[in-house]
Amino acid sequence: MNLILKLLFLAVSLTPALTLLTWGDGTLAWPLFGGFELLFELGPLSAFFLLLLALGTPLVALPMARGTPDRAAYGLFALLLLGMQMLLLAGDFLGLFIGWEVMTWSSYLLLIRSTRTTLEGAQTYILFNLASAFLLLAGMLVFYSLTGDFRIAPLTEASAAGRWAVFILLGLAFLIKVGALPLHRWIPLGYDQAPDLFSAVLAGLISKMGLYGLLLLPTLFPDALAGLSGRLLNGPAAGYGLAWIGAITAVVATFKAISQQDIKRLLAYSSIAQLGYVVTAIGVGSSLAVGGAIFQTLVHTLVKLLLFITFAGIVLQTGQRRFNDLGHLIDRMPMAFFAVLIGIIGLAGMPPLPGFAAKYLMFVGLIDARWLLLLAAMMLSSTAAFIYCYRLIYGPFLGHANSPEARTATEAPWSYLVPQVVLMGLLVLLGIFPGFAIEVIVDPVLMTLGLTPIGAPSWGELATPYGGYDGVVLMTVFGGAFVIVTALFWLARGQMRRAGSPYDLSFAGEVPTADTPLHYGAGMGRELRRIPLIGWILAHTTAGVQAGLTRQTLAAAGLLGGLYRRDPQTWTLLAVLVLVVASTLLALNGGWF
Amino acid sequence: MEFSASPVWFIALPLLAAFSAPLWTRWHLLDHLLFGVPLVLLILALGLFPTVHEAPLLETIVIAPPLGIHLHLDSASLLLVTLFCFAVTLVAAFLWLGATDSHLRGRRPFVLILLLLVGGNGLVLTGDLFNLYVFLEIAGVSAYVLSALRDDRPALEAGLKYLIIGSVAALFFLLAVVLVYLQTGQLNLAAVAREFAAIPPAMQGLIALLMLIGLGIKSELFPFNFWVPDVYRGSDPAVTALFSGLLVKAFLFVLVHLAVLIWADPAVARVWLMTLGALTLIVAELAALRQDDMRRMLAYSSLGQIGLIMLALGFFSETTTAGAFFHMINHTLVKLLLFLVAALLLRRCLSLRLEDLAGAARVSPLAAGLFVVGALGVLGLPPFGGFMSKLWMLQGFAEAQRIWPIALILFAALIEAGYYFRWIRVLYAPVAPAASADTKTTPEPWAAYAPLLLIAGLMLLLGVAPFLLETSVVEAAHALLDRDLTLQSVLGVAQ
Amino acid sequence: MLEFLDSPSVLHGLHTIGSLTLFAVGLYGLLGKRHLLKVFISLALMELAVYLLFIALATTPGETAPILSDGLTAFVGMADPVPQALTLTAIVIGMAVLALGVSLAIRYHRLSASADIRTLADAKD
Amino acid sequence: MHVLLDSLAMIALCYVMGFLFQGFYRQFNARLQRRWGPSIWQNLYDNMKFLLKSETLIHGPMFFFGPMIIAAGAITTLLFVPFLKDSDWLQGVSTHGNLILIIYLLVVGPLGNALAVGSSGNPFGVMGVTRGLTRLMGLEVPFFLGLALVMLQHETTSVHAIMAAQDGIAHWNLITNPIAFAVILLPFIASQNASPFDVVGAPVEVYAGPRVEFGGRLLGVLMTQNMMMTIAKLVLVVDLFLGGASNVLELIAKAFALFLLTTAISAAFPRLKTEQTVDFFWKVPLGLAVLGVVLNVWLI
Repeated sequence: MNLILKLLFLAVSLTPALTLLTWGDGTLAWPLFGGFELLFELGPLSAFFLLLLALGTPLVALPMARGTPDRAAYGLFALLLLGMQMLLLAGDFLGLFIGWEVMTWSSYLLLIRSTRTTLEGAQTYILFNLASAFLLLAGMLVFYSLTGDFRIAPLTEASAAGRWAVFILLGLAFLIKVGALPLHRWIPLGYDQAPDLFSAVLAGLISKMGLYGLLLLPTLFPDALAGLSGRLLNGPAAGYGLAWIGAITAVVATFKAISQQDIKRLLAYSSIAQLGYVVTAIGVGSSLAVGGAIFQTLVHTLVKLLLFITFAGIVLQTGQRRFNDLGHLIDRMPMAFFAVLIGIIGLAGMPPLPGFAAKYLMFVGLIDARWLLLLAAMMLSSTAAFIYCYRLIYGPFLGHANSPEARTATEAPWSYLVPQVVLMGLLVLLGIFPGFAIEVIVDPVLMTLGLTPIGAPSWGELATPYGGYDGVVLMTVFGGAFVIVTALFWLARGQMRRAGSPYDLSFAGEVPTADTPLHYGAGMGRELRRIPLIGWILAHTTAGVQAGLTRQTLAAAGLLGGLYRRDPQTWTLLAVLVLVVASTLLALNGGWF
Repeated sequence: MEFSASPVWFIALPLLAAFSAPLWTRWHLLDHLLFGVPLVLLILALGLFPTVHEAPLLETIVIAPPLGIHLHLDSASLLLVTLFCFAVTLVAAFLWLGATDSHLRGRRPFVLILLLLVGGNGLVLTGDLFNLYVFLEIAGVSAYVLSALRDDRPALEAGLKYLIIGSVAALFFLLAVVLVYLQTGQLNLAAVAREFAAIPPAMQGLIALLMLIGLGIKSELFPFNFWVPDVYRGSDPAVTALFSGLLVKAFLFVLVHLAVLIWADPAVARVWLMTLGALTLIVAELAALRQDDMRRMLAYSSLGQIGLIMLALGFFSETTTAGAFFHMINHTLVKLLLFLVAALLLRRCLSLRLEDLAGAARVSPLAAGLFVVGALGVLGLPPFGGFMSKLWMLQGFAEAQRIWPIALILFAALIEAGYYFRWIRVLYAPVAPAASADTKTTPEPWAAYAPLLLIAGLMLLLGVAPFLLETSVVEAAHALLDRDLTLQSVLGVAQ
Repeated sequence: MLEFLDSPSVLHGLHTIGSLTLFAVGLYGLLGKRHLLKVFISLALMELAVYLLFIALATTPGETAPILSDGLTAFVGMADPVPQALTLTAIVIGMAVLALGVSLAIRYHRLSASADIRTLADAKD
Repeated sequence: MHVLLDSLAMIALCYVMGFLFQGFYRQFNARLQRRWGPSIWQNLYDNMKFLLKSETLIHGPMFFFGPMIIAAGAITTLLFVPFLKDSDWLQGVSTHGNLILIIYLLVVGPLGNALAVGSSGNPFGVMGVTRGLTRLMGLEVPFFLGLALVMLQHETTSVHAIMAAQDGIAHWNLITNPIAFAVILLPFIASQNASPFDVVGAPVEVYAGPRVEFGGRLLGVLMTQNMMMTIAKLVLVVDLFLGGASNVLELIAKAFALFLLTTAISAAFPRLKTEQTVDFFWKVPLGLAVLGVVLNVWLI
């Protein structure tokens, strides 16, 4: 029985792949009311995001299916998949919204299955997401009032005010979903408190739906948003604001990530920052930048799935999730170490992994648009990201084991390892063949958006008008150099001796013991506060604003609730008063009013 | 005798059944009949749809209108009658199948619930102003007693409060009826409508105000709805389900029906009704944020939904009105579901306070799951029917380029989400449920869940296939809004 | 001397003033009195005022009862029967509600030893 | 075959230039401080001595692979930098790369080594790594922005194309785009790990530096890559701002001139703390860069 249930669950997790493979060119219509119908079709843009789903869901489902089956979670996961697929396949806003909402509430119900969720976390998650959904609804209703149709189609006829209204409403809706500042607070809370594996879905897949929405904006406002309000320098003026939102998000979230003490919170903030790049690139709107955005979306999905699944494995094995409580797992969980290593190289956007290709396209796009200040902000964020990437690998894997669980942990079960291996393989392959990704994955999407495809002379090569690089050569040279240097080192005379104890260190002339605090996991990054800009960023948070807003709303609620007295005489008095006042007014005006 | 499908059965049959209750008691048929009578009426109503589709059915009693009294069954009233019969059927099934507390079994509730049905049906069917008053009192009296049925202190408090404020409302309405008669010499709605414009404006205003306040109290609009949380709190959840699902809808319909017929100038009526609707919506939703008792919370939420329906009905556009009718149906389903779940939870956890329900999902997972379904439905989240009706109304506003109601409705929905999800989170809190919860009480029989599951299924069905109801809802909106058509069908002449 | 009282406008005016006074007294009692029975009496007073107003304004002096009998074959100079019928109905309904209210109040008094409307208001959850 | 020979030649040239330049640096500093200083070959001797040590202490496999990664990174980097223009030689694989790639490659090796430092379990080493990353964050922003000005000016990221465009001394980017050069100069010094930004691995603070645990042959590898990396960066700046070089002698001359300039600046200023470094970079060079952006992009 359990086995059948699990198999069924795994089969469900394969549905995105099936949809992607079998859908073809057909459209599916479902009538609603008043002549409206839901229209489902598969365009290249949807196909790209469906591909992400198809990749991600089985890999998360595999470890989820471990242990005693959690029926409710399986059911909700199936609903979540249904919602996301509906959202992607929808050819009109109605279907998009329905899918969006199903996704929202099913993910909420999955979220609160964790024992870690607090009331605040759960409420923040659902209210931000519903605010996003309702903004989307408002935007599509304004769109409807302008065009008389819910089909997703270019909005060219409408007045400037109407188009700005649609742009801002939809833009806000999707920005909340990707967690742009200052609307991001649900992400660290949600990713942190969600069940460990579900965090992978949240960060890897659900957040991408916001990007899907943002990529619809160029569809609605053709000429890459430039149709909205002309151009600024070499890019669309409307996108400039969007780009700065993305850049500021990236910078602030990166510093926030550095200062986190909890692995999942750090990953959450890094997700915000990474998606900030994408937002910036979408704002730039040129084919290079949007290509970079799509590439980054792909890479970020793979990387975040990899990291969250790996850390879910670590939490499973050790029960610890803070940098301070782990350490030196490299010997005990070498597979996890490699997974995280590959993950952070992809996250930091370093060559030779594909994160670099994405960053390269985005940088070149910014130079092409002549938006250099944005480029500086992106650069700041992506170099600062090195610090948290280093924390991610140092805290759990290097240094000294800091808790009994970390000293005795063993490698995660195979259902966690298989996704790790698959994802690592995909990342390395994409790194070697960036041209393949451009040609096969990115270009069709660009063409749907009405942009010139980037193209690639060969699968290994990434080529832009500004120059490019060859992934195969890069990998060969680096690998070759590494092999040769290592071989020379081995072949040369001499012997190596492993230190007798982990405390055999050069330690300021003393001999450290087991009691000496040697793990530098928690404090790392703390000294950054002394830098004025970072100190300022880290000292400020939107939690106060949110708490204040909640307080004010509750106060208003209390005030209005106070109107509801419990005394029948007061009720009567009020009715009589209304009657008297209104009829006096009527009499004075001698008529209806 | 040849059976004729006449609207009078909707009133006569439950009335007969109620008055011959001693007979049924002796034959042990109360449960069956409480379920059977509305079921028969439901089937009858469904069967009448094709007929009414052609032309409204008029059942005149003794003399033809405007002199005689008559029942007027058009698409709008048929839709509501169907809804009421369905609601009563479901509640009856719940009372029958779930091992309900003793005070909800037996003759008294049997009579009262059927009388409530009589009142509701009469309110929407009648074409006569004084009959309206009579049915208002029938519905009122049965509701007062139903509130107090449990016969303990909170229930009696609720019943008394309801009785006092209800009498005041009836008084206001009666005064309005008297004034109308004195001014026009007519009581037939259509005839009154025809001659209302001839009354002096100040008197018109006074009459309209009196009706608005009288019916406003009954249909729970904002400055007159302060009694609602108290009464809902004191009554049994199963009974409250009927108040929220049946009674309020009837009064709302009457209010709008009168407004359309009498208030010749829709622009003025629109301002009044939409303002009241908007106020009701926003005040109730905000006030609900801080409620710690599930019945009170549901009461406020119900108020909010009433405000929403009023807002859409008061716009007097065919699209929003159709949406509002659809929303009435959905809201009735949802509130039945939620109140019946509350009844189950109350029996299980012995309290409906927030802190006592923490972790209740462990004890009764199905009830908690159904609460989630209900919450999603009431919030208007797909794939449940509530979304489609909300969308319908919103689309009506968007069509008319009215943005502020859209913003208001969405804002209110967000606040509503704020408290519903708080309750969901509490139900699923990872703590052991309160000690009182899991002891002694035996789990409910599965049959108790059958009506609830049926409702959930219907909600899903309406959400997935809203076109099933499209014709009837649109026709209902048409019938409600088209004043001339009503006048013509009753009086035989166009206004 | 008092014939002018028989003119319909004066008579109607007097009736109106009278019933409005009655209504006001009832309203005062409803809003100001604390005992449940007094509240119900006030409600009854207000209802009464409405009935009075109805009957009074619907008839004019000199009209006869609307019954066709030996000499009377047409409805001429007769009072409008409708208000009276309606008022009768309304009185019955009002009585029923009043009786129900009083019985509820008595039960409430038995349970809580109080017939004060304020204790209703102070009820806690 | 050609590529292999060419690569070997580049590595060799870098190595030789590296220890000579470093030797000169030590001499130069010593003279400024009125000391005799070591011989100009001293770095070669030191390096050979380290590489030929018989025994090396390691802390786990990652500790061993770190220096290998950083050496591989250094070699990769220098192979992507074209040493000469208009020549088949000393090109490495630079036609397959671009400027942004090189900037990122400069970081790959050090991050690999940071794993080794972490693996050693010495908190002071990790502290050094953090400081290094912090400094990197500070310097990279103005550095990259300055280079972006150049890339914008030539509308390409290819070092070859930028070099080819500077066909006479009047077209050197140093002349045509002096602000960009001024912007990158100080960050460049910091990226060379030279005074006054050398708190990370400063000689007297070795106990808090990334190299604290390394010894023997591993330290030799680290030293080797450091010398090669220094030259690769110098050559890169020569390519970008001084018009590149047509032959080896010109290359050495230009690189030496640049080296002299940076050494002089290094010698003149006292050392800054890490956070001071970052703050300084975000105020002065970045401010200058923003000025450059405004001039280049908005006004012209």
